[in-house]
Amino acid sequence: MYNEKVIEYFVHPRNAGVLIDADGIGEAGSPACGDEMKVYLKIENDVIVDVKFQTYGCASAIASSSMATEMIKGKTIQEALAVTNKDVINALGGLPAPKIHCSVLAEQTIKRAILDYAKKHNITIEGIDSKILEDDAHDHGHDEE
Amino acid sequence: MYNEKVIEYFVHPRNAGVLIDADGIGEAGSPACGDEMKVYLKIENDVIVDVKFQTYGCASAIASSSMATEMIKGKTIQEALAVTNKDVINALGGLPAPKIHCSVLAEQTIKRAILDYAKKHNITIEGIDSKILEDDAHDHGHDEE
Amino acid sequence: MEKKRIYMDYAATTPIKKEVVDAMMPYLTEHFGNPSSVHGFGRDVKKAIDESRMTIAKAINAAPEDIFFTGGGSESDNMAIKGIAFAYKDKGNHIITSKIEHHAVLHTCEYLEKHHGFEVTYLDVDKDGIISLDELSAAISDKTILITIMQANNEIGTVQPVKEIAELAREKGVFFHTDAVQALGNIEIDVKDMGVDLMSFTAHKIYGPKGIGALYMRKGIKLHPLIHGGSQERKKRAGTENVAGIVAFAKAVELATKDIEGHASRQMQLRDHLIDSVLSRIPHTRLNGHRQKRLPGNANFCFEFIEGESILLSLDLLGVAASSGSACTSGSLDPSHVLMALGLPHEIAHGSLRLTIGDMTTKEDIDFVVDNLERIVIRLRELSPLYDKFVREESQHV
Amino acid sequence: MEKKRIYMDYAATTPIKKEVVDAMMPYLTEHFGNPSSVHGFGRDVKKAIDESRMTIAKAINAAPEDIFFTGGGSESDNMAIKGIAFAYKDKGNHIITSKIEHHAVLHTCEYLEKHHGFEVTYLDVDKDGIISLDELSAAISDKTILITIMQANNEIGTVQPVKEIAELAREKGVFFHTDAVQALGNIEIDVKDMGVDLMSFTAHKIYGPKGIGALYMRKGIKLHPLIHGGSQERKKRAGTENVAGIVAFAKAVELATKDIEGHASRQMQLRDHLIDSVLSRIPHTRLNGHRQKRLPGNANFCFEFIEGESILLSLDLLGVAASSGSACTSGSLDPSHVLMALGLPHEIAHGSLRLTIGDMTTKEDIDFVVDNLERIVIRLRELSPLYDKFVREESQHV
Ligand SMILES: Cc1ncc(COP(=O)(O)O)c(C=O)c1O
Ligand SMILES: Cc1ncc(COP(=O)(O)O)c(C=O)c1O
Repeated sequence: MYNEKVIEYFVHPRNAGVLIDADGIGEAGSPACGDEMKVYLKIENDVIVDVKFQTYGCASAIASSSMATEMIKGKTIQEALAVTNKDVINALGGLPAPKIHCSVLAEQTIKRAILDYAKKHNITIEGIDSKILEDDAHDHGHDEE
Repeated sequence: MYNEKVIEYFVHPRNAGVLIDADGIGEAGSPACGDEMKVYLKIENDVIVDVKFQTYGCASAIASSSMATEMIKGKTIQEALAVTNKDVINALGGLPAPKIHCSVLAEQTIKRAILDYAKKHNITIEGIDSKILEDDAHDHGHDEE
Repeated sequence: MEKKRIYMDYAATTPIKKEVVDAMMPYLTEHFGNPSSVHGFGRDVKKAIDESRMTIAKAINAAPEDIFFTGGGSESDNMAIKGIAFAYKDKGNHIITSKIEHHAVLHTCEYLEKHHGFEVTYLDVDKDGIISLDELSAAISDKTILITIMQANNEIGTVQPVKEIAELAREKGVFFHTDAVQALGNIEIDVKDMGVDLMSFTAHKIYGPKGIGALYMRKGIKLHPLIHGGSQERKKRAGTENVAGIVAFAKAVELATKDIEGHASRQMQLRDHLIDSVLSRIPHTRLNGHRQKRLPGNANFCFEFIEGESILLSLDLLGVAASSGSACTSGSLDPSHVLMALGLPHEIAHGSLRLTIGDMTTKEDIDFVVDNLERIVIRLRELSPLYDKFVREESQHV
Repeated sequence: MEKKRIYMDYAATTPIKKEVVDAMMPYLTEHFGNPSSVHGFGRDVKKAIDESRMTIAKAINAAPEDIFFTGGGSESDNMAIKGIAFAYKDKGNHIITSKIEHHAVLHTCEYLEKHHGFEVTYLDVDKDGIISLDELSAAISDKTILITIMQANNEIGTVQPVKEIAELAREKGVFFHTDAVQALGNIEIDVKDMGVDLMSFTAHKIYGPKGIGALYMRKGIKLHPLIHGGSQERKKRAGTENVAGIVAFAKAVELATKDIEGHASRQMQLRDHLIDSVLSRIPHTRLNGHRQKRLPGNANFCFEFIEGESILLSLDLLGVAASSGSACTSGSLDPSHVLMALGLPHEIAHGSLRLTIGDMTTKEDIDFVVDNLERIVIRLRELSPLYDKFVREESQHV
């Protein structure tokens, strides 16, 4: 079902935890949908110097958020914004089809955290696709009969 | 499917053949239905001194006619008329349910042969159930869907 | 890390017992004939089918000719429900079922509703997953032709009052079908005493192979076959018989029903040990389903603040097989319809874990699982923003 | 009397090859998980199913996702015909089939006609059992949604022009299903080249086990499932998969399709020897079905003046397994619908005998059977009043 990399990031997640003095916090998903993520950013001079995450969800949600936070750590905000869910999937060596939304959720949570930072610091940031921030990573479509 | 007695009478039928100088001949069944029997009687002083049969049909048809002829050989006409298809079945040690009609056919053929003898010799014989002589041993009912 | 192979998913399927494999082997090798053939190769296997039918009939106090072999529990459910629906639609177009049925029942009812003009009542269940006889009684109308309510639930193990349902159905002149797939071997089944009209079974839940099942159908019921064709199974289910499967099924039934009480009490002891350990050692945990009226081998928990699949995978990495009603395991988003029918909020239902015990389970297995489960739940809660929030709110109250 | 065991009823069912049993054994023992389970026990067997699906798909040039496993050929036929009928009834209610189909097709069509408002055209066949493309073409109307005509007949072995039928169906926008149960392994099957939409298969005719089959269904067709329930088989066929059966089926397909030409030519040689010997040595005998366009292993005769079951039993007593289209074997009175469709009079049809050859058949077997068959026919004719009458009439003419 999952490849070894996903399992590794699920079993030994990088950046798990909380940043009490976070400059930006993002949240996405909902308990009702079975996954919720929270990302904490510490930003200095446009660079993400520290990042932590908390995830309620399945193994791929945990692995995705762990991988995504690892990918943006030490990056500038612009570099971080360029990280897409596809990049996360690739970095994880692939996700099963029904789990793709976990990577979308990770991207979304990070973008929301950056937006939160921007808002709090009155900064305008180019390149945040507001759609990504609004849409829910889930679509509650139903299976065909 | 068949017991050993039926098989024995199928493999080594008693009284198979034709009587050229028969006093009475009976036929029942039809090729279209898959079984036809013919019985030849030699009768002296009301006693069946010889009997032969020919059968086109399945193993139980052959066994039934063989057994039935054996049961009436040496018997008086009245005794022969008393032999029913149930007697034939019992003598054979039983027949599978879908094969019961073979024994009915055997009884019928014999009765028709006796009737033929009676007609030819202008004798009235009590106790021949005319219904048995008219009905076909088969009912062409169809299976439920 | 010690890697074991501990199977705690007996409700999903069971290993095949050696006696069962041994019984079926001759029918995969020398005894290969078609039971419909009149020659010796065919008569051979016909006899094996007849004997198997008798064994199974005897185990549930049915007549052999009331047992119809099928390709499994789902087919039996479909055969019963569609077969009755189509055959008796002139009598009425209403079917009653419950919200916690297996999908083989539920989706069949939905299909008849959507495409064949039937109306279906889906009965609610109480917080333990048990239907209300009053609600059932009230739901029966002139148009009702069939009640289909499972004997025991596959997820939460809850056992329904089938005998009472059967009585009600008989009074009102309505057919009663029950899915007994999970009940067979765990609960004494006597079709006459229970008074059911149709009952579904499958072999692979009682240490038999997959792809073979049966429908019990009381004499006098004339359903439309699901599979038309040859005259096998008294013209009610066509297709060359799965002879090896049938023989295996009979052997499995024989083994599973020869000491149900002993089996059940041994399972219950293990299960209660499991339930008690989990509930006492892992906080914020609830047991799903009725505490007493449940299958002897079933335990189903919800662990708050975490999601079921991640527990499942954590156990799997240790070699422990379990199951979850969380949506994540099925690729859809809604958690199990059974847990939802209990009235659980989504976020609780997502944290479910089913551990089911079988003939090969030992107390050591359970202790190993509980030890690890405790650690796993702690770890996942540490990762969870929901737990973090809960703890912080708690500490504010203090 | 020498008692042998000579099996000449391969069209009824086949022995399971050792490689096939070996392939399935692990899935009856250690690999017992439920393929729907996410844990290791389940992933194991899921993989085996995926691989089996690929093997079968490759053998008939289909995509793996177009293969749906079923409980056998009858279920596949029912699934295809009822599934299309119910799903497309808004488009039309007319189905075309032939008079010589297997009962799994014929009785399904009759059922839809009788109970679900469908109209069915049953095409005639010529004296060799082949349908007319012109008659088929003429039968297609605006209301026609499905043509179901078998690729090869199980009784007389006749092969239909499926490619031409498929072309016609495509032109007219009608679905085409073909029952290829008897064709698989005997005739090269390439679903793309043939252009069929749906195709039925079963394992037990190609040295696999009973109770497992498949339906090929081209992408884009949305039939109503026959068995609703879980999401197995892409939601088209619910029920826990018969894993061991599936693996065995794949192995059987692999073996049966790796050298179809060689297999067929070997069978044909034996079959022709059988046909030639019987026709030359036993007078008043006819071959049923087309002399060339027939399955490589099929021979079907009518022996005048005698009845089929008595021939069958006589052979059985020698240890030879054969089959007959005589009514007597089935408990009904009408002989086989296939023989009747050829235009044979009842009394001729009652004298039919089918001998089918398979991978284990030798020339010695055939010679033994023909020698004895000759003797048996002579003996039964000596008992027959019909033969007696014929001989006496003949002698009068001389
Ligand atoms: C042509 C044909 N179709 C369908 C079937 C039915 O297959 P099964 O017995 O696997 O249901 C058979 C054989 O029994 C057959 O010969
Ligand atoms: C209650 C219940 N009904 C029906 C089924 C379906 O049985 P099968 O998988 O044999 O089709 C199952 C298990 O899968 C079950 O637990």
